[in-house]
Parts: sequence; structure tokens; C-alpha cells
Amino acid sequence: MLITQPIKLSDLTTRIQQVITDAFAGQTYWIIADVTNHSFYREKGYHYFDLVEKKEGAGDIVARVPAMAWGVGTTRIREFEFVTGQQFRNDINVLVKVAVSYHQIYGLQISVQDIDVSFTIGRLEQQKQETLLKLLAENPDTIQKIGEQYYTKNSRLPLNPVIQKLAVISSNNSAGYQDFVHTLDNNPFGYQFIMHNYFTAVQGETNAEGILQRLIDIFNAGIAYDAVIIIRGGGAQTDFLLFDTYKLGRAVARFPIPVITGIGHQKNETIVDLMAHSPTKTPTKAAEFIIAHNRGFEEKIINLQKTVLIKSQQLFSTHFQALSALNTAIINQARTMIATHKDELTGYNQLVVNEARAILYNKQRELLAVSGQVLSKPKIMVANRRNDLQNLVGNLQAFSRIYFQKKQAYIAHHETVFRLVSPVNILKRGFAIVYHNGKVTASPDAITPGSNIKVLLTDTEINATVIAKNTTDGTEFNI
Amino acid sequence: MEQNLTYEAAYTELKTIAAEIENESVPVDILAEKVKRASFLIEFCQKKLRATEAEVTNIIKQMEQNT
Amino acid sequence: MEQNLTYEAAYTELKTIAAEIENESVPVDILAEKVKRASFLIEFCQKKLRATEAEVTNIIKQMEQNT
Amino acid sequence: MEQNLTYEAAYTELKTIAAEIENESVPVDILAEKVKRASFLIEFCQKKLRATEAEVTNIIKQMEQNT
Amino acid sequence: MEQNLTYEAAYTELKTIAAEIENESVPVDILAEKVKRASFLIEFCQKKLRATEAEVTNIIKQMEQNT
Amino acid sequence: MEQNLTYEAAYTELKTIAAEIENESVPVDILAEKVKRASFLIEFCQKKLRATEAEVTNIIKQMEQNT
Amino acid sequence: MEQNLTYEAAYTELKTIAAEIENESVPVDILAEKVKRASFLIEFCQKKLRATEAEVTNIIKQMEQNT
Repeated sequence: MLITQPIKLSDLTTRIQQVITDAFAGQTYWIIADVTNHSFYREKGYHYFDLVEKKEGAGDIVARVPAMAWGVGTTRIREFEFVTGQQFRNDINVLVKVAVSYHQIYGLQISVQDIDVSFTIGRLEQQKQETLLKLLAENPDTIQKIGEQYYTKNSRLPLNPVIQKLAVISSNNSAGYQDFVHTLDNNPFGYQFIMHNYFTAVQGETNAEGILQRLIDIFNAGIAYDAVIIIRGGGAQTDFLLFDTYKLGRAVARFPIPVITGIGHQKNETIVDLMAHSPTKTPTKAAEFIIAHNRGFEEKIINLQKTVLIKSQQLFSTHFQALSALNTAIINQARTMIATHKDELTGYNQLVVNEARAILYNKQRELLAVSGQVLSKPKIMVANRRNDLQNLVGNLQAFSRIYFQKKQAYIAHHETVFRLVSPVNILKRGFAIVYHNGKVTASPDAITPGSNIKVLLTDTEINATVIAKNTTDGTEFNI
Repeated sequence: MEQNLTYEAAYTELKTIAAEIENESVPVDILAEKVKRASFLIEFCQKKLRATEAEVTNIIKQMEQNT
Repeated sequence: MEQNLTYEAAYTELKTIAAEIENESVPVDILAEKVKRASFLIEFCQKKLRATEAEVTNIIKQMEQNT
Repeated sequence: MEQNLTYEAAYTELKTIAAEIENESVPVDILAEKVKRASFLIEFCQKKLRATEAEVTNIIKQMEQNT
Repeated sequence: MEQNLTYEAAYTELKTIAAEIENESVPVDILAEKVKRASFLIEFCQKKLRATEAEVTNIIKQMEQNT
Repeated sequence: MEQNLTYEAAYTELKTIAAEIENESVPVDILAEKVKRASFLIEFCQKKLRATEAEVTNIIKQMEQNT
Repeated sequence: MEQNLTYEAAYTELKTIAAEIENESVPVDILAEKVKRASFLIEFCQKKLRATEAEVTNIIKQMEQNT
């Protein structure tokens, strides 16, 4: 048995301390680890916890180191909680800056110098986005995203004109609740509200179930609330994570009464805010929103009142004007009508006067024309007749002259003929007339030789006796 | 002279004698007689004509004076 | 003078006489008589015309005085 | 003067006479008579016209006083 | 004056008379009568108009006092 | 005053009368009567309007006191 | 009167009245009545905004008695 000279424990711890100090003094390390066994002593400002590394996929612990935070570390943690809204507690994954030291009593110690806010924010944000994606994927009927905006069944509910009957989910007597109630009660317009309180814890991720239950209670109450108000009562600006849970988000999205939130989150909106009907920043803001909404309604009503007033006054004015216009029109038209008729009468008067005179004048002219005709023509007629008579006398004279000339001519013609055939003329031409027994004869038969005949030649009478008688052929004078 | 002989009767008889002489062979023994008659008739007509003409001329002269 | 003789009738008779003389349908024996008749008719017509003229002139004078 | 003679009737008769005289269809025998009738009608019409004129003028005077 | 004569009736009659006189279809015989009638109608209408005018003016005065 | 006359009825009648007078379809004989009626209707309408206005003003006053 | 009048119903009625008055489809005869109704609705809403339900019912009863 090899027994070396025993040394005092303190010697050993001093040596351990010496080695560790030599190795780690003045050095810090950024490490990623999970927090377990956390406890916080508010009075001292000490955080005690273990940093563990778990095997990926499984839950097996690969490494574990006890850690603590105080002084600067505690300050940084407080800042972390404020900024991220994430409480420093078990089961959170953090990026911390640590220093390694050894204490002779408490042993190996890792003290937190700083904590990386953005690492955790990133992680939380990642979780939140995953939850939102899941909500969208699994509830396509009730939740949609258009652009950057989420639309849910709840957000699509119409708000009643007046929000007066309220179901309030909050933690009992929290500062936020007080603020909310105070703001409502002291509204400057004197609006009255009916508030039913549905108290529950609104911090700590596990209390999501509580809020869910209160929503169910509200639904089951069967009261026609105008809105459900979810407000978070003041205190530490930490632990909003329950409002980012899938369950609560889905419940709010599907709730049949408009949900108004006032969770008090200063930075990003929680999933509940995104799913709710009307998210506001704080309980006071939620109350102000409700008052403004009601005021909006009252203003609309007052506007309608004004419209009614102004319009009815305008109506009166219009009607008065119309009446006045009609009055004027009737007066003017009646006067115009009378004036027109007067003019027309005057016109007719003039017409009758002028035309009657014109008629008389025309008749006079006509009469003169006709009488002129009657008077001038007879003289011409008499003169014509006289001419006719004169012509006739002339004719008579001429005709008688011609008449006598013709008659003379006829007689002269006969005279000529008789002169030609007169025996005197025949004898003159050498012919002789033979008388036998005292008678003129043309026949030689009765005359025989020895007969006594008398021959007349021109103006001489010859008495003779016939000696001989011979016949001639008588062709001597044939022509 | 015949008492009631008119111009018209005389002139007709004259025209008949003229026609007879013109168309027929009047025996010489009555030719002279006929010619004698014709001569008488011609003279009668001429006298009547002249008398009438004188009368008519006279009347017409008066008419012209009146017109 | 004939009682009921009108100007128109007289004038017509005159024209007939003239025509008769013109176409020698008046025997010489009554020619003078016809011409005498014509003379009478002419005188009648002229008198009638003169009378009418005088009357018309008179009426017109009176009218002109009235006008 | 005829009792019931109107201006229109008188004027119509006058125009008929005037037309007859114009186309010389009035026998000379009644020409004077026609002219006499025309003279009467003209006088009648003128009297009537003058009377009407006087009456109208009178009425018009009254009308003008009323206007 | 006719008992039941209205302005409209009087005015219509007046227009008819005026038209008749205008196109000279009124015989001279009744011209004076027509002018007389027209004169009466014009006077009637004028009286009626004046009365109406007075009445209307009166009503209007009252209206203006009320307005 | 007519018992059941409404403003609307009165106003409609008034407009009808105005239109009638405007296009001169009102006989002169009843013009005065029509103007009288119009006068009555205008007065009626104005009274009614004033009454309504007073009533409305009263309501408004009450409302303003309540607000 | 209306026990169960809601804001919604009151607002809708009020809008209808305002629109009617705005486009002048309200006869003057019932304008006052309409304005009165509007006044009632506004008062109702305002009272209801400021009082609890029990109180409101009571107020409405009083309003109805006043009407």
C-alpha cells in the first residue's frame, strides 16, 4: 500500500485552486447551454443553477456544471429578461459568457459575466415563427395570412357599434387590471360599462391552460358580451411566452366574440395579439380603444343628428325659397297675362279700325272702277254703231253701182247677139232672101222655071221670073 | 208699149229669144220678127235700168247727206 | 214710222238689204223701193243713236254732279 | 229706291251691267236704260259706303276714347 | 250687355270678327254692325281685364303684406 | 280653411296653378280666382312650414340641452 | 314602446331618417315627426351609453310617457 504523506484538505484545495487559477484566471468563455435547477435569491441578487449540455435529439445529459450569477451577472440577466420578455429560468437555452473559478468551500464555480440577448431573441423568434406556421398550416379555415397581416375568424368578427358588456380575462388585482378598470370608469364621456371578471394567472407558460379555461367559461356563460378583454397585469416585463403558445393562439383565433388584448408587450406582438380582433399595447390602451370606439359611435350619431338638423333647416329654406319663387312667378305671370291680353285687345282694336277703313276704301275704289267702265263704254258703243251705219251706207252705194253695171252688161251682151243675127246684117254680107208666093222660102222645090219670085238684096227688092233650075251638089259651103 | 211689162219679164223673154236663136235654126221669116221683138225688149230694159239708177242714186245721195 | 221697230231689227234689215243688193238677188223692179227702205232704216238708226247718246250723256252729267 | 237692296246685290248687278256693256252685248235699244240702272246702283252703293263710313268712324271714335 | 258672356267667349268672337274683317269677307252691309260688335266686345274684355287686374293686384298686395 | 289639406297637396296644387298661369292656359275669367287660390295655398304652406320649423327648432333645442 | 331597441337598430333607423331628409324625400308634413323620432333615437343611444340596462329601461319608460 502506497501511502503518500497525507496533506491537509486545504492544501489540496489550495493546489486545485492554484491550478485552476493558473489555467483560467482572467479568461472568459462564451458557451451555449441549458439552464436547470435554477433558483433566485431576490434579496441577495444571486442566481444559482446548473448549465447542462444535452445530447442532440435525445434528452441525455452530456455535461453539467453548476453556475451562478451575481453582481454584474445578475444585472445582465435582469436586462436580458427585460429585453427578451423571457424569464431566466429552467429549460431555457442561453448563450452566456462565463468565467471559471474554484472556491475552497463551494468548489468549482462558473460565474455568468454576460448573457447574449440576441441569441435568445433569435431562438424565441424562431419558435414563434414555427408556431405561427403551424397555426396557419393546421387551421386554414380560421387563420389566413395576407401580406404581413394575419386574418382570423375572430379578427373578422364585426364589432358591435357600442362595446359595453365586457368579459375581462386578467389576473386578480393586477396593476394592469386596475389601470383598465380605472380608465374605463373615469372615461370623460360618462359611458357606463358592464364588466365580468374572469381572473386567472396570466404569467408562466403553464398558465396558458388557465386562460384557455377562462375563454371556455366565457363562451359557456352564454352572455352576449360585446368583447373579451385579455389584459396582463403589470409587474415584471417578463414571461409573455404563454401568449405565444399554439393552443392559446388557436383558441383566440377561433373565439366567437371579438377579443381585445392589452398584454403590455412593448416590442413584438405576441401570437395572441396577432390572432385577436383588436390588439393594443397596454390595458390602458385597451380601455382607451373601447372608449374611442364608443365615442366614434356617439360621434356618428351626433353627426347624423347634425345632418338631420342642417338638412331640415336647409329643407325649410329650400321650401321657403320655392314658395317665394312660386309666389313671384304667379304674380309676374298673372300680370304678364293681363298685359298680354291688354296688348292683344289693343291690337285687335287697331286691326278692326284699320281694316274696316281699308275695306271701305277698297270698296270705294272698286265702285269707281266699275262706274268708270259703265260710263265710258256706252259712248264708244254709240260711236261704233254710228260707224257701222256709215259703212253700211257706203256699202249700199258701192253695191248699187256694181249692181247697175252688171245689169247693163247683161243687156249689152244680148244686144250684141241680136245685132249679129239680124237679117239686115245677113243681107249686107251678100245673102239674099227669096220670096215665093209672097212668102220667104228656103226650099227650092216649089220654084219652077217660069215662077215669079221676089229677091231681097240689102235695101233693094228685085222682082224676077225663074228661067232655069239646076241642082248643085251643095258642098261648096261645107266647112 | 205693153202696159204691165216688168224689167224681170222683159229680161226673161230676152234671154229666151237669145237661147232660141242660139240653139235652133230660126226660119228667116220669123227671125226678123224675133229680132224686132228683142230690139224692143232691150230698149225697154235699158230705159227701166236708167230710170231706176237715177232714182237710187238720188236716194243714196240723200242718205249720205244725212249720215 | 213703224211703231215697234228696234235699232237691232232695223240694223239687221239694213244688213240684209245690203247683202241682197250685193248678190243681186233684188229684182230691178223693186230695187228703188228697197233702197228707199234702207234709207228709212238708216235714218231711224241714226235718230235712235243720237237719242241714246244724248240720254247717256245726260245721265253721266248728273252722276258727275253727284260724285 | 228699292226697299231691300243690299250693297252686295247692288254691286253684283253693277258688275254684271259693266260686263255686258264691256263686251257690247247690250242692245242699243236698252243701253240708256242700263246706264240709268248702273247710275242708280252706283249712287246707291256710294251712299251706302258713305253711310257705313260715317257709322264706322263714329264707332271708332268711341273705341278710341275707350282705349 | 249680355248676361253670361265670358271673357274667353268674347275674346274668341272678337278674334273671329277681326279675322273676317282682315280677309275682307264682311259684306259692307253688315260691316258697321260687325265693327259695333267688335267695339262692344273690346270694351267688354277691357272692363273684364281691368276688373281682373284690380282683383289680382289686391290679392298680390295682401300676399306681400303676409310675406 | 280646408280640413285635411297637407303641405304636399297644397304645394302640388300651387305648382299646377303656377304652370297653368305660365303657359296661359287659365282663362282670364278665372285668373283672379286662381291667383286667390294660389295666395291661399302659399299662405297655408308658409304657415305650415313656419309651424314645422318652430316644432323642429324646439326639438333641436331640447336635444342640445340634453347633449 | 320599443323595449328591445338596440344600438344597431337605432343607428340604422337614424341613418335612414338622415338619408331621407338629406335627399328631401320627407314630406314637410311629417318632417317634424321624423326629426322628433331622430331626436328620440339619439337620446336613447346617448342615455343607454351612459346608463346601465336597468336604468335605461326605466328612462325609456319615462321618455315614452313624455312623448
